[in-house]
Amino acid sequence: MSSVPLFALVGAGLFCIGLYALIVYAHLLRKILAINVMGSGVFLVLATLADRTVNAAPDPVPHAMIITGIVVAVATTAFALVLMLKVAEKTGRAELPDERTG
Amino acid sequence: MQLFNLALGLLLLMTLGGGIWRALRGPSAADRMLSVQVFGTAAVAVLLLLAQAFGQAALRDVALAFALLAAVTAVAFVRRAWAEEVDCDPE
Amino acid sequence: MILSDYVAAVLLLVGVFFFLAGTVGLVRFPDVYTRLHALTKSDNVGLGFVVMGLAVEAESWFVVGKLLLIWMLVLLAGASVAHLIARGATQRGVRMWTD
Amino acid sequence: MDRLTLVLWIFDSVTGLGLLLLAGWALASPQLFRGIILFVAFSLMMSIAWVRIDAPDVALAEIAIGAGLTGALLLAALSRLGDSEPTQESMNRPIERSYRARTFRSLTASLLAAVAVALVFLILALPGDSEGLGAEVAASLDASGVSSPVTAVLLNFRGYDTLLELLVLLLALLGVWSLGGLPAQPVSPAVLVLDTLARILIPVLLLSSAYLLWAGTHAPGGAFQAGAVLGAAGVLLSLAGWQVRQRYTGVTLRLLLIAGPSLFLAFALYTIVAGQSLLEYPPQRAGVMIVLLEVAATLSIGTTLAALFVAEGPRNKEGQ
Repeated sequence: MSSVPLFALVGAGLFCIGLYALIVYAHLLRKILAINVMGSGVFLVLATLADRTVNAAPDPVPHAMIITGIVVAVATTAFALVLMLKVAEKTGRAELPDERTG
Repeated sequence: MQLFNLALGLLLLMTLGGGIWRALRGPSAADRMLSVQVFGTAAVAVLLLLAQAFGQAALRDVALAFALLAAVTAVAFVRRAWAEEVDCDPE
Repeated sequence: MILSDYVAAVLLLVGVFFFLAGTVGLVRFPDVYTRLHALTKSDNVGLGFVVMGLAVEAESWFVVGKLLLIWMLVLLAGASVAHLIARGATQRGVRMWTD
Repeated sequence: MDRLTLVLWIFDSVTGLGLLLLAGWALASPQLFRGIILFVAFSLMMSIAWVRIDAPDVALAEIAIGAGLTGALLLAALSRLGDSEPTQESMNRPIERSYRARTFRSLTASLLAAVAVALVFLILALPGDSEGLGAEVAASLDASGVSSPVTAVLLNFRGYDTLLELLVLLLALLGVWSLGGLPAQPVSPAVLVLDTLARILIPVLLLSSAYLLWAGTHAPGGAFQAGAVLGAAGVLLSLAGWQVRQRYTGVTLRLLLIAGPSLFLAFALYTIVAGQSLLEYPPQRAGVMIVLLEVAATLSIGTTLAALFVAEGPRNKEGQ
């Protein structure tokens, strides 16, 4: 009932935006946000694939896997944030050391 | 009636744009928090309209969760964010 | 269309009008306090009208109850959060618009 | 019907475009606070997209976890970062303008544009319809003990996924604790309005959590959504400045944390000993077992998420 390919394309776009930000920005909080955006993109593609079924009801297995994925994402985000705070505490900056200077 | 509900939902989706514009523009932290307020009301209305249009009762539960969690997020903004942002930064 | 359809349509339209008015206020008003005032009040009223419009056409009393519960929650949370934001802004020295 | 399709198409396009713009703005925002606000708006928009892709279960999980808890976690981290960060400057360091940095950025951008184009072609090349596993799930739904297909997949057909997921959550918390946790945040002065709001909202959150747990057996909802709402209640308590009594943060806390995973492991052992394959419940008892598992999992998920938000190390008897 929905524009299925549209959201899959949005998902691909989100994945690439997130990956770009993950590579380009130095601040760790931004990197954590970027990973979350990438994850959302992957989930969108997965969910639209679940909606290709011939009969009306969407495939429940990818939906269950996405819910699992969302919970794992929040767990890793929480852990990554604590790691970031520890890095900031040790070095005074919430960034990974620059390879050219450090 | 279905078409009417969906068209109204689309209009409300556009009002979310106003909230996002305010979040982008600021200028103060308080202004940016208003966008969460907009989502907490307008998106709830969108979900309720969709629930009616498609006859999906489950979307009302989604709207209920939305209302509750938007409130918790807004409280988190007020209580945790204010140490951070410099208010009144010039436009 | 039967009578209840017309009643529901009018209520929904009024609700959406309040939402649009709130958004205009959010975008156009000069400082955070006036924006807060425009947004919170008219959006909560708007949601109230939308809920009433949907309740007219609801299939059971259980649904009506759930719709009202959602509206009550949004009212409660909206009012409290608006107070907290305004209070925080005052304490942080966001000045009011005077002209 | 035709006009209906058009309105839906516009609705979806606006949502999709909004998602892309919000993600871009959130990540490129010069101030981190603005970035987090936009990210929360992005997550809330995602839940509208989930509703449109026929995934109300995922929409519930996204709202409770993606928007609510992740947003609160990010904000708490940002406010803690404020203390250790010497100046605003280093956080909002302007992007380097050197020739080398610019070349690097444009190379990355063009490479990722190529990846995006390739992904788009792959997605469009997929067959428009597929059998999926929906039919098989529907065929064995009677034997699963619940009538909601997503819950059946999560707790019965792919129960091992859920077991491992509970362990991942627990491991994340153990990771935080073994890093020594974080210093407690200064308690802001109590605000009467917030206190009242918490007193009203927390019972409603608990009730909604129980409702979602109950609904999960036949409709969208279930242990994860219920657990996340429970966790949100804990987050709200902590934000309102309430503290858990010392005597509950010892054994009681640990028992709550491991209730879900250990019951799961016990059932896994039981099914193996009873001569079936891992987590293959006997059909006549599957319903009861799933409800027990869901209750335990909800408690554990909620407690773990709230503990991850508070993120202080565990306190021992000595009050350390």
